[in-house]
Amino acid sequence: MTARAIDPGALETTASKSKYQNELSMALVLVGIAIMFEILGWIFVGDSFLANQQRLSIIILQVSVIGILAVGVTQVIITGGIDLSSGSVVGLSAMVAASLAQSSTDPRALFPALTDLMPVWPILAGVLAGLVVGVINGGLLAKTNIPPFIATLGTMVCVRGIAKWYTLGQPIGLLTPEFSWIGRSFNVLGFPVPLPVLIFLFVALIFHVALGYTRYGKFTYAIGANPQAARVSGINIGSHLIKVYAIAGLLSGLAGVVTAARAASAQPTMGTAYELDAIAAAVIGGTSLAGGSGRILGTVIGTLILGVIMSGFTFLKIGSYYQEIMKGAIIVAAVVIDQYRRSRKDRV
Amino acid sequence: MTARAIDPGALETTASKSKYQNELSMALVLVGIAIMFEILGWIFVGDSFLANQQRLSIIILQVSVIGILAVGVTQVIITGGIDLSSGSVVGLSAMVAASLAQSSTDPRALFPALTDLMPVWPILAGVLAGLVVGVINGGLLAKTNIPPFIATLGTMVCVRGIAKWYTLGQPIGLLTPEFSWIGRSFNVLGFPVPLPVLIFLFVALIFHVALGYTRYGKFTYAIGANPQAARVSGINIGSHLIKVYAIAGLLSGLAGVVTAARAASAQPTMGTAYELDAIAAAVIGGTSLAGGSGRILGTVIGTLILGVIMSGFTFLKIGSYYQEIMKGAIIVAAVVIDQYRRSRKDRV
Amino acid sequence: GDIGVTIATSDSNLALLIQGIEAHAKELGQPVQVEIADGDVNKQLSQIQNFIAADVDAIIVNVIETSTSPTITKMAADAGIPLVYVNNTPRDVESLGDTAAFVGSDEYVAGTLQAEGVCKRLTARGVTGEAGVLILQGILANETAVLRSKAVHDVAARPECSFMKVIDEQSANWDPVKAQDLMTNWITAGYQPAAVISNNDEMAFGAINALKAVSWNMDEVEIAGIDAVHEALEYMKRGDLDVTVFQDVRAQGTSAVDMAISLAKGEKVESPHWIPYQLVTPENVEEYLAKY
Amino acid sequence: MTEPSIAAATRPTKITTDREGPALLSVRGIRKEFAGVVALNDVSFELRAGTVHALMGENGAGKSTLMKVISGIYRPDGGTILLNGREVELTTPLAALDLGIAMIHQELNLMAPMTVAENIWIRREPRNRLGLIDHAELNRRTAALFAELDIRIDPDRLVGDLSVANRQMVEIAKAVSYNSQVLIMDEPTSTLTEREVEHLFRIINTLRAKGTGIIYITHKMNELFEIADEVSVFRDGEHIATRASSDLTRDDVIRMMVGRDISQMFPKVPAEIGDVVLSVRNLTLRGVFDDISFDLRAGEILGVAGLVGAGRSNIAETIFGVTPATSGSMLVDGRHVVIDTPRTAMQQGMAFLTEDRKDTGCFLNLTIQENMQIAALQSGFHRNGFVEQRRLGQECQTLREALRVKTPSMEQKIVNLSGGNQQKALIGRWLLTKPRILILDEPTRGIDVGAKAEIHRMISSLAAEGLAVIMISSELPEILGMSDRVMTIRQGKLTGILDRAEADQIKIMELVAQ
Ligand SMILES: Nc1ncnc2c1ncn2[C@@H]1O[C@H](COP(=O)(O)OP(=O)(O)OP(=O)(O)O)[C@@H](O)[C@H]1O
Ligand SMILES: Nc1ncnc2c1ncn2[C@@H]1O[C@H](COP(=O)(O)OP(=O)(O)OP(=O)(O)O)[C@@H](O)[C@H]1O
Ligand SMILES: O[C@@H]1[C@@H](O)[C@H](O)OC[C@H]1O
Ligand SMILES: [Mg+2]
Ligand SMILES: [Mg+2]
Repeated sequence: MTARAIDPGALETTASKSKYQNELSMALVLVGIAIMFEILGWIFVGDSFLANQQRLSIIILQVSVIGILAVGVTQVIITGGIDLSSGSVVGLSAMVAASLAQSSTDPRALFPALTDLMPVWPILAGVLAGLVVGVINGGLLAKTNIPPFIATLGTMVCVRGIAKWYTLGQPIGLLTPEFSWIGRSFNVLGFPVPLPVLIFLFVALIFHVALGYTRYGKFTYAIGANPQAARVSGINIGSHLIKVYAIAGLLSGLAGVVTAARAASAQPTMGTAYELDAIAAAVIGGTSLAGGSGRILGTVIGTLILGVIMSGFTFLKIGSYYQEIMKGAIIVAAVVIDQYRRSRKDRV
Repeated sequence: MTARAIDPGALETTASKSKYQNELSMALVLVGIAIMFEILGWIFVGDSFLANQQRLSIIILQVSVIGILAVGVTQVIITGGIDLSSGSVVGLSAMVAASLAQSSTDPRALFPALTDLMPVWPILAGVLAGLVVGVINGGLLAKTNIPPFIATLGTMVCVRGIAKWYTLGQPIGLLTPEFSWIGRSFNVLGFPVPLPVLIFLFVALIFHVALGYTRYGKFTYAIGANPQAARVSGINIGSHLIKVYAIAGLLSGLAGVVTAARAASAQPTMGTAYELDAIAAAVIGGTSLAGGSGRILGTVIGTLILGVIMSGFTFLKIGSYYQEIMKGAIIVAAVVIDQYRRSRKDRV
Repeated sequence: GDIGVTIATSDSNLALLIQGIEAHAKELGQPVQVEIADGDVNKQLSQIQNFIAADVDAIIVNVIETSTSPTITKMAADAGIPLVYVNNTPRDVESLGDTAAFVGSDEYVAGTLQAEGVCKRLTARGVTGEAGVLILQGILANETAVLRSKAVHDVAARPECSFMKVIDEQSANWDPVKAQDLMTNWITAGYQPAAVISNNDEMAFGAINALKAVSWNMDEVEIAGIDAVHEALEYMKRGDLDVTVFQDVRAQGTSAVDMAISLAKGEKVESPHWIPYQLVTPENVEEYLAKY
Repeated sequence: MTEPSIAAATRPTKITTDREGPALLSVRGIRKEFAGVVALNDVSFELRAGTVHALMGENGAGKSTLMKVISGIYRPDGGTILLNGREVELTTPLAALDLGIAMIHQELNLMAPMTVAENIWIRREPRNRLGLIDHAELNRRTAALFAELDIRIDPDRLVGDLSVANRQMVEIAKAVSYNSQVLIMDEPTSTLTEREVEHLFRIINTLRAKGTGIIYITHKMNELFEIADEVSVFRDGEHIATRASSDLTRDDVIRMMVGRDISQMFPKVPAEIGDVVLSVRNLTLRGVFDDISFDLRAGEILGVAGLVGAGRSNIAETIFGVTPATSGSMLVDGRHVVIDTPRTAMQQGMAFLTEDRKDTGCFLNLTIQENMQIAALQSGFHRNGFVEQRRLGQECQTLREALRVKTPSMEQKIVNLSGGNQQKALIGRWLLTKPRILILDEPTRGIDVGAKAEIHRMISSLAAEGLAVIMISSELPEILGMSDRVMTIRQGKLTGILDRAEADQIKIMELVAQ
């Protein structure tokens, strides 16, 4: 009925093209950073940054734990919340899992009767520990009116305390080889791919689908976009938040299990400050802290950007103080460049 | 002219009575926690928690640095933003200040030509360092479109790197007594009051007035309440944000100076994770992370709650792992109780 | 009354220190109150002030930053409360006065023992050409990390060990996972180290994990740590770890309690009181395992 | 059919002004494009001092966009703006305000956590000698302004606690307080009832007499002839014509807007009234409304009339479980039901279009598709948790066409739609749930005449199929045209239920006024 009837077909394609436009823009930033390291590599180290199979897999490996957390926290942020407890949960679930994964060669095992268990038990226990914390977070938000920042700050402090109390500050080592196997590499199409990387990508895939194609996902976005409207549309916000935080907790638990397996040991301080990196990965990847927007694909790219930055500096043999200074600057620059690209696109 | 015209006189009084109602509610929570420690003290330690002058001043002293940061971050949060860099700025400005406050008795002074300076120079330098970081934060937000979380996360990492790089990780000690004087106590009406406490309360007073009674304050609330409305009302959001973040940076710088003076030395890691405590103090005190609401008085009460919790557990001789566990729980409980009290009041 | 104890942070080594203090105090029937400062100088100062407010008999401090010790010494002296520093050397160790004391071990010695151990083993293996050494450092702001690393450099500068060349050194913040990532990055950067010398055991574990993940031949690389924690001894028995140094933190804790009680009674104590480090290698590992 | 106007008699007669006066504001060749949409194409028009210039056009015609360009919110892609004959650069809202251009926005633009006085005087607060804000003076000024405008709102109340209508009055007062030469009003009356409209017109007349040039956007035809001196009509981003309002008839305007005739305004299809589906018994929300009882039958449209603040929206919210009742009961199909959340209401087959599309309606940052489908997902369109996107997409597409939502794609964010089009999408959201009881709170708020007729036809034919409808409206013609029965509310009390035959303006006004 409008005078300027625009060919709907043509427009639909613009729309579907633009659906992943933000992610594409961020991916370009990722590639840009990688190329920068490649060039600097040839100039200063005389070596290629990217043409090294092993390095590529390490880039992902070293951020796979952050990535698993980030997948969880992305969902939380989409609801308009935040999860500060994920780093502490890594510590707790690493401890819990490790305590059930000790090998009987350790004469001082924490639970001497529970050594040499099949890895499924420690894995389950670790994940469950995370789930419990997540349910508490979600329950606090559903039943009371406190801000997510405070609820998860509280559990963050509390859970770290429990992790330390569990063994009175002692680390747990000497885990069974079956358990530490989770941290090892496998051959995928001739490439050695570490299992943590596969776990991360698998988790990302699942929640990419869950957010984009299920009711769970649609409700998650709706709550973040406008909680009042969501309620009037019939969504039970409380019970949905419990689900979202439970999933985030569960994933943090999984991250803890992976951490313990990789290190073949657990310390109660494991995962300290990981929550910030995870949140950063999500936000770099385009998730808005205001809630209602964000996608797992973006978070994966954000995670990879962190990974490339970390590996790149070590590769360039830059002193650690400079590394820190530049890491901060690059995080900001990545997002600034991305925003700039997008706003230019808007104008066209 | 509305159908339910209510006697305007009655409304006036309700409004003015309720102006500090939230703060009152939180103050009651603070008193409640203190009384709880008092009672537990008599039962388990056989001693009074509150009737100890020294302890009362320590309660505030130990959180005065957090408190100074919290005054700054409260303003940032009211604009709808966040400042993660404040803890790192404490580290940097402590280092900068200390480097200009060394006494000539140190044969290894960082700037041998600049020893035994009058304290005004290190103080200015430290505060200025904070101001610069604040202006960078604000400038990033004004000129680009990146989220405050990312901008200040970037400076947080970067500034910490600079603090370490400044002396290649070395601490700075042997400061002049004139400088460390800032960390000492003074007699106020017969009570020994530490100067950091006075600085904190003075800063709080200034910004209580600035937020409540100046255009600076009104703009700050307006931007956080509805940036779109603020913009169409003619407020230059960019330039105002620069001011707010600059002030937050300046206060972080001041907090760094106080920290260095208290310890009579500076380490680049000083202030690590203080930003979280500062944000917690603000949020416990009723500042909403959604922006547009919050008051310095509330933040002062929030800060004191943190102080009482910290001292209380030590006083009760509770093991440090339990302390951590309970600290998390009490932070949550304090806010839950407060919310509950408020919602009951609403209903009446 | 009580003895107030403040410990720099919570890590496995310091947890043993706490155990040493608590166990010995219990034996003596001496009440202690242990606080952990989480690496925060401000917090440590506040804990000490809280102890002073509670009027404890003595204070034991595992100082976070050696440079803050003059402030702490003065605070305790002003309040007339005896003070014992433990483990980390205070900056004013030479001028603590009569009511304060220090017990600990010399970090530089730890690094020296460790590096000498590596040097000896490499020599014994007949390595003569250039032997690349990677150093995994702790938190660089800690004097502990700085002194231990410096000692490694100094040993490598000795004529008999001059074949050891430090090819890179970076901080992994005492964190095994960070160490693991760092080591992996080093491997992909093409380093072929003859030795990886770590400021503590836990980071050495990270290096071992990284090397094993790429099936490195562990016989061709010397891995050295410090602390001789229980797990380290197990790693050593398996042939993964080659050198570590036993830091007798429990003994430090025991002595700290004894010294605090003596000071509180007004007695004089010997300060600084050094608890010696001991080199641990596969040859004598069983002896240390027996301690656990 | 002429639109009845109850208040016309009491309104001051229109002040005629010199049509040939010099242009206060002229807009030349303005162009504005958004990704994929040309919102304004070579638009020119002139505003004379001391006149009211109405802008008319279908939803999405570009009216608000043009106003945002004039008030410095959007930068045009081309064209010039002249104020008093001089070209001006309107780069920021501040620049526009400084030049004497103020605007009342279509969507409320207030700072909810701040007081009424703070909202009005932001950036212009009175200060004392110390440079501190003089709150007493602030309230005094507000009181003076309110006295002048005859508005009665406590200056110290938080805006967030005001009803939508009162917020709108605050917006109006704020815009007036700038004493600007040009005052833009973008659908100021869409949330007001007749009384406030009348009140607003008094204000407008005063301003016009003072020489202020007023741009007035509305979808309400009768207002046009009461208040406007000139009318400009827009269609699809283009300026179609400008005429003196006295030279125009209602049908002329519609023809220019829509490009065709619209004959029937309220095509109420007589429907067969069936059984009682909803019985409300003594429903009370303490302090807000008391003792509301009525029956609603299948096929019936129950109009709800009342003054602003009478509590109509509150009653609807309680029926739908948004704010559970403090006492009273409800029966659906004769069975007692407990409705304490919107979810439970939806399980009883209810649907509820809220009054405030920004606060409780739209998910502004989500797409139109997502906005429309969200409620339907509660009851269907999913298999094992997976959304049946294809089927849902098709249904949404059908509704979008039926409701004439003007958008290039369903994947657009709803925030990019014009206000009226957002409203249509929200109606679509609830129709998609296939409700048995549909509660509509100001359903055609901000909707253009053409689409309004369409929506009325749709509601009417759904009722004919057995849907029971509760329709709250502040537009009496809509109430009278659409309702089978009219329920009147005054100060939280039910004052009467009139049959279609006995309902007329006078009776209704008697029942709603105190
Ligand atoms: N920010 C934006 N991004 C994309 N498109 C936009 C944006 N703002 C407006 N539009 C489009 O521009 C056109 C004109 O919108 P505008 O809001 O000016 O209409 P309107 O005439 O005010 O309609 P209504 O009567 O419904 O308020 C619409 O098609 C709308 O979708
Ligand atoms: N959250 C609230 N706090 C205080 N008063 C409120 C609140 N919500 C509504 N009210 C008041 O309750 C009364 C009824 O409001 P309601 O919106 O239901 O009226 P209405 O008849 O629908 O009028 P309108 O035509 O404006 O929608 C109004 O006086 C309003 O100010
Ligand atoms: O293991 C380290 C220990 O050797 C040192 O004394 O303090 C820091 C610890 O992490
Ligand atoms: Mg409009
Ligand atoms: Mg209403």
